[in-house]
Amino acid sequence: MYGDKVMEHFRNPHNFGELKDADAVGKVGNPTCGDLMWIYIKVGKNEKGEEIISDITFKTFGCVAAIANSSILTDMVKGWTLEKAEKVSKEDLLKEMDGVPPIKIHCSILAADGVKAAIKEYREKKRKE
Amino acid sequence: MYGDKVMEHFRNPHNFGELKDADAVGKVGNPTCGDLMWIYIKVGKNEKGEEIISDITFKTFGCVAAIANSSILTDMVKGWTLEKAEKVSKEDLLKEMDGVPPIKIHCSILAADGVKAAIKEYREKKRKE
Amino acid sequence: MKRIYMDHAATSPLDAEVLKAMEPFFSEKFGNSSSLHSFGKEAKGGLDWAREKVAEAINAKPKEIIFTSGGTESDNLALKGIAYAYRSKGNHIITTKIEHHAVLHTCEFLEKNGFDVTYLGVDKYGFVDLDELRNAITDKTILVSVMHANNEIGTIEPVEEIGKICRENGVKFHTDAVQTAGKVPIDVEKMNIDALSISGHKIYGPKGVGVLYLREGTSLEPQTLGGGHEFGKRSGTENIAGIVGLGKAMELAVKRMARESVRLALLQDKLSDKIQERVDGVKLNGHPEKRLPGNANFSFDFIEGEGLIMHLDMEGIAASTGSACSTKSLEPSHVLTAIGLSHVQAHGSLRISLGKDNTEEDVDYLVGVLPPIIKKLREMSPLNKDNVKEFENFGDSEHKH
Amino acid sequence: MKRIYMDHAATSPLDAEVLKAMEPFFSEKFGNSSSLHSFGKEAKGGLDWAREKVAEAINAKPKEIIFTSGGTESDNLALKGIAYAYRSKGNHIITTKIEHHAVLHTCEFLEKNGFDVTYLGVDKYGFVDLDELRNAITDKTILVSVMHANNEIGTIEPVEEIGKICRENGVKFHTDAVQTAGKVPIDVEKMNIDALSISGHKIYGPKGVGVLYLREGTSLEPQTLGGGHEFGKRSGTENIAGIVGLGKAMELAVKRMARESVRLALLQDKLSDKIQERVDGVKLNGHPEKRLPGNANFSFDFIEGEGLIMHLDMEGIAASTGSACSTKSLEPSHVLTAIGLSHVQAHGSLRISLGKDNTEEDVDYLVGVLPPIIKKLREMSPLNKDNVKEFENFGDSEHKH
Ligand SMILES: Cc1ncc(COP(=O)(O)O)c(C=O)c1O
Ligand SMILES: Cc1ncc(COP(=O)(O)O)c(C=O)c1O
Repeated sequence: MYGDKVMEHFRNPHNFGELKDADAVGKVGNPTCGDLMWIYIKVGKNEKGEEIISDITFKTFGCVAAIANSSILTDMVKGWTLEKAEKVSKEDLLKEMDGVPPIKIHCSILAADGVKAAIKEYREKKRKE
Repeated sequence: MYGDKVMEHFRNPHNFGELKDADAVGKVGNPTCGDLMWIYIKVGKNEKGEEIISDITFKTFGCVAAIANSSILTDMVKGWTLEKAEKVSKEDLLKEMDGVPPIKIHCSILAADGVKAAIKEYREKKRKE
Repeated sequence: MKRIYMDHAATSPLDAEVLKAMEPFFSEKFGNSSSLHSFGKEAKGGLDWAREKVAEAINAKPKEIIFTSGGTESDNLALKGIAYAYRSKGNHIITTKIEHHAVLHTCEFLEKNGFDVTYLGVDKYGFVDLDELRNAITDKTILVSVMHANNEIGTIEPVEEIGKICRENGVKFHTDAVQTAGKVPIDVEKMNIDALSISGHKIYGPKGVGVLYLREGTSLEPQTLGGGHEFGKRSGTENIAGIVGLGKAMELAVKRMARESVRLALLQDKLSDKIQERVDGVKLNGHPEKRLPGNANFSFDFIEGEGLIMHLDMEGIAASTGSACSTKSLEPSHVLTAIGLSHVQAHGSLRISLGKDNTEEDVDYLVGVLPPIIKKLREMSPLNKDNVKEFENFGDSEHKH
Repeated sequence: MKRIYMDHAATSPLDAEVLKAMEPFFSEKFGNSSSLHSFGKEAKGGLDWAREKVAEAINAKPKEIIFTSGGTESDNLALKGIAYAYRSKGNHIITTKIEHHAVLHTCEFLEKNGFDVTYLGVDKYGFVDLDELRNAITDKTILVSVMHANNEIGTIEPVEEIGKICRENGVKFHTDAVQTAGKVPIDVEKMNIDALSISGHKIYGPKGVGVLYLREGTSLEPQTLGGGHEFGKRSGTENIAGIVGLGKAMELAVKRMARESVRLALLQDKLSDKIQERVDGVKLNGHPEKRLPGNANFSFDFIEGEGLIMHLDMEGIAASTGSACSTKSLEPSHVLTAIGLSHVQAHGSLRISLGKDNTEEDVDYLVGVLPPIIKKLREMSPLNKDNVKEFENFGDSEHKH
C-alpha cells in the first residue's frame, strides 16, 4: 500500500514533538476522520531579511500517511520563506509521498494545510501586536 | 448413483433380444423421454392348467435403469401366472432396483408396465381368435 | 485397469505447475489481502500477480478483471449486473438457445423480473445468424450474450462480428468464454467484448474460481455484497490460492495454446474419421472445422447415451453425453435439439473432449472398444432403421414428461 | 525476524491435515461430481463426505448443507434468498447494527427493493436486547438475522434465546456463525436456527468455500442460477477440493474445540491483564467473559490504529484494527461506534485474535513490544487527557468526510 519513503518516514519521523518556543501553531484535521495534526513553527529571517521558517515540528494523530507526510513536509519547508511555504503545492507533496492509494490522498496532503494554517496564525498574531 | 445389483444387470442383462415365436409384445415408453421398451412373452400352462409366462425377453432403448429393470423384472416374472404377473407391484420392482435416484424412478419401473402391456395384448389377441 | 479421461469439457485435473504456484498461499502467504500487515501484503501480491496474468491473456487491463467463484457466478454476475445497471436505458436482452444453463436460467430469472429476452436459434452447425441478431436489436436492447464456444458441440461462434454489431448499436456484449479461454485466442479489444466469463477448472486450474472481465466504463450492479472486494463489484475474502492457480493456469494455457490446439485438433480428426469408418449410423454434431480443438460430439442411431457412457466407463474411458449438468433432467440436451436433432438422436449423443494428457494410443483404444459397445446396445434396442421414423417425430419441444 | 500471526479473525493458515485431505481431489479424484463416470463418482464421494462432516458438526442433516464460495455469499444467499421466498408473507427484516458488512450491505440492498429493515442497537458490551427484539417483531416480520459472535469485539450473542423468540413468532432466524463455527458449540436444533453461515478460511480451512445451513422446509430463492447444483439452491461446478477441505477443517475444529477454547481463553486473559497492567489509558472492548476464545479488542487513548498495526508489523506481529474490511473506508468501525465509543476511541482500537499456533511466549513478546510503541505514538499525538474531551463529541454519525 505504501512506498518505501513513506514507510521510512513513518518508522523514523523527523521533526516530531512540541516546539517549545513556537511562534505559531497550525491545527488541522479532524479526529473523526482519523487524523489531527498540529504544525508548530518558529519564524526567523534570512540574509535578505525575508521571513523564513527557521524551525518546524509536528504532532500528529493519524495513520501512516498522516505521520509520514508530516515528517516529509516539515523537512521540505524548513528554511523556506513564509511566502513560498504558504504556497506549498499539494501535488508536489503527493508526489513526494510516492503513490498512496486514492482513499489515503486526503491524509497524505494534510501537512500542507497545517503549514498554511500555522503561517496564517503567525500573520494574524503579528497583525494584532 | 446406482447400486451393485443394477450395475450387474446392466452389464450383463438377462433375457434380452427378440423372442422369435412370442405370443405377444408389450410396447411401452417414449424415446422422447429417453426410454422405449418392448417386452416379448410366450405363454404356457403350469401343472394346475393356469396360464403362465413360459418365456420372456426384452428390447430396451434407454438408460442404465431402464435396461437393468428390464433384466430384473423379466427374471422375476418368468414362470409366474399371467394373473400374478399382471399385478406385479411397482414398489417391489423399485425395491429390487435398490435405491435409484428420484429422477430415475420413472424408468426404473417401466418394465412393470411392459409386462402388463404384453399380457393385455395377449388377452386381446386371444379374444379375437 | 487403464483409466483414460476424455471429459475435459466437464472439468480437468489440476496441473502440477499450477498446484506448485498455489502452494505458498495455503499456509505461508495465507493472509487476508485486506490486512495491513505483512501477511496481508503477501496475499495482495498474489492477487495482483494473478490479475495481471489473466489481463495479459485476453488483452485487458488488470483493473478490468473481477475474480469470482467460477463460470456460473461470472455468467450470473454479468447478466444480472449489466441488466440492472442499464435498466433505465432499456429492458431487452438477446441471447441464444444454446447457452449454458448459467446464462439461460439467469435470463429466465430476468424475464420474471421485467426484462424481455430474445433467444436466437442456430443453424444445423450451431451458428448464430448475424442478420437475425441485427434484426433482433431494438432501441430497448441493452445486452447481447452469446457464448464464445458451445460446451457440448464445440461450435465456435463469430464473436468478433457479434461484438462489432453490438458496438455499432451501442449495446453491451457479454460472451461466455468458459470453454475457450486458454484454448482459442481471445482479444477483448479486437473482439469488442464488454464482459467475458472464464472458469478455472476447465483449463487445469482449480475449481471454485472464475473471472468476469468487465470493460472499463461498463456499469455493473454487484450481486454479492459485503466488504467491497474486487473494486466493489464482488465481495468476499479472496480465495488467493485459487486465484493464483487460475492466473498460473491461464499463463500456461496461453503459452501452450498454439501447439496444443493443433495437436488436439489432429487427434480429434483422427478420432472422428476412425469412428465414422468403423461404426455406421453415426453423425458428428457441430461444425467440422470451426470447433473447439479436441471436442468431438457424435450421435449414434438407436441407442441411448447413459448406457453408452457406463459401458465406456467400464472400459476405463470417461466421456459424457449431453451436458454434464443435464443429468439432473430427463430432457435431452437443449443444444442438440436446437441444431435440429430429434429427441431420439439427441439421447444417443456422446461427447469426447480431449485434453493435454490424451495421446494417439488413447484414441486408438477408444476406437477399439467403442464399436462392440454400440453393437451390443443396438442389439438390445427395439429401434432400427425401419421403425425409427415413427419415433423421431416426438422431437417437438412441447412434449414434456 | 520472528513473525507472529495474531489476526485469526481475519483469516487463518490452512491446516496441514486439511491440505492432506484435499490433495487427492486436485489431480486424481478431480472429476465433475455431475459426471456419470468413475471420476465423477469419486468427486461425488468427496462432496457427500464433506456434507456429512459439516452436518454432524452443527447437528444438522446432510441435505440441509449448501456449499457456497464463502461467508459473504452465505450471508447474501440467506438474506436475499429467504427475504424473496417469504415476500408474500411480509417485508420486514430485523438485524443489528453490529453485523458484518456482508449482512448490512445486503440489508441495505433489500431496503432499496421494498423491504423494511430494523437495525437493533446493542449495549456497551455489544449485546442485543431481547425485549427490544420482541418489540420489533410485527406481523410483517419474516426474518431475523443476528450474528453468533461479532468479528471485531468477539461478543457472543444469546442466539438460543433469539431463536426461541423467532420460533414463537413464526419468524425465520438466520445467524452469521462465521466467527463461531468450529470454535463455540453450535446445535441448530437446540438453538432454533433456520439458516446459518460458515466460512472455511476462519477455521484453518481453505479460502473461497463456505456453507449455508438451511433448515429442511425453509424456502429459499436461489441467487446463483445454472446447472442446479446443491439441491438447486446454488449452481456452479462444486469446488470439491475446497469443500473436502472445509469438511476436514470442521471435523478437526470440533474435535479440538473443548481444549483449544480453554487454552485460547486463558491466553487471552493473560494478554488482557498484562496489557492493562503495563499501559494506562486502555480499555478492553466487548464483554469480559462472553466472548470468542482468543479475541481481545483494546482501545488505546490518543493514538490511531493504523500506525499501531504498522509498528507491530515491524516487530513481526500481525494484528488488526477495526474490521479487516474497513481499510477500504475512512469511517471508524461501525461496531465500535455502536457500543458507544467515540470516533477517536474507535480509531485507537487494536484487535488481537489468537489461534492454534500462538503460545505463551508469543503473548509475552507482544506484551513486551507494545508499551514502547504506544508511548512513541502518544508522544507524537496532539491529543492528551486534557484536550481529548473537545474532540470526542465528533462521534456523531452524521459527520462524514
Ligand atoms: C459454457 C459454460 N459456461 C458456464 C459453465 C459453468 O462454469 P462453472 O463450472 O465454473 O460454474 C460451464 C461449465 O460448467 C460451461 O461449459
Ligand atoms: C462475521 C463475519 N461474517 C462474514 C464474513 C465474510 O466471510 P468470507 O470472508 O468468507 O467472505 C466474515 C469474515 O470476513 C465475518 O467475520
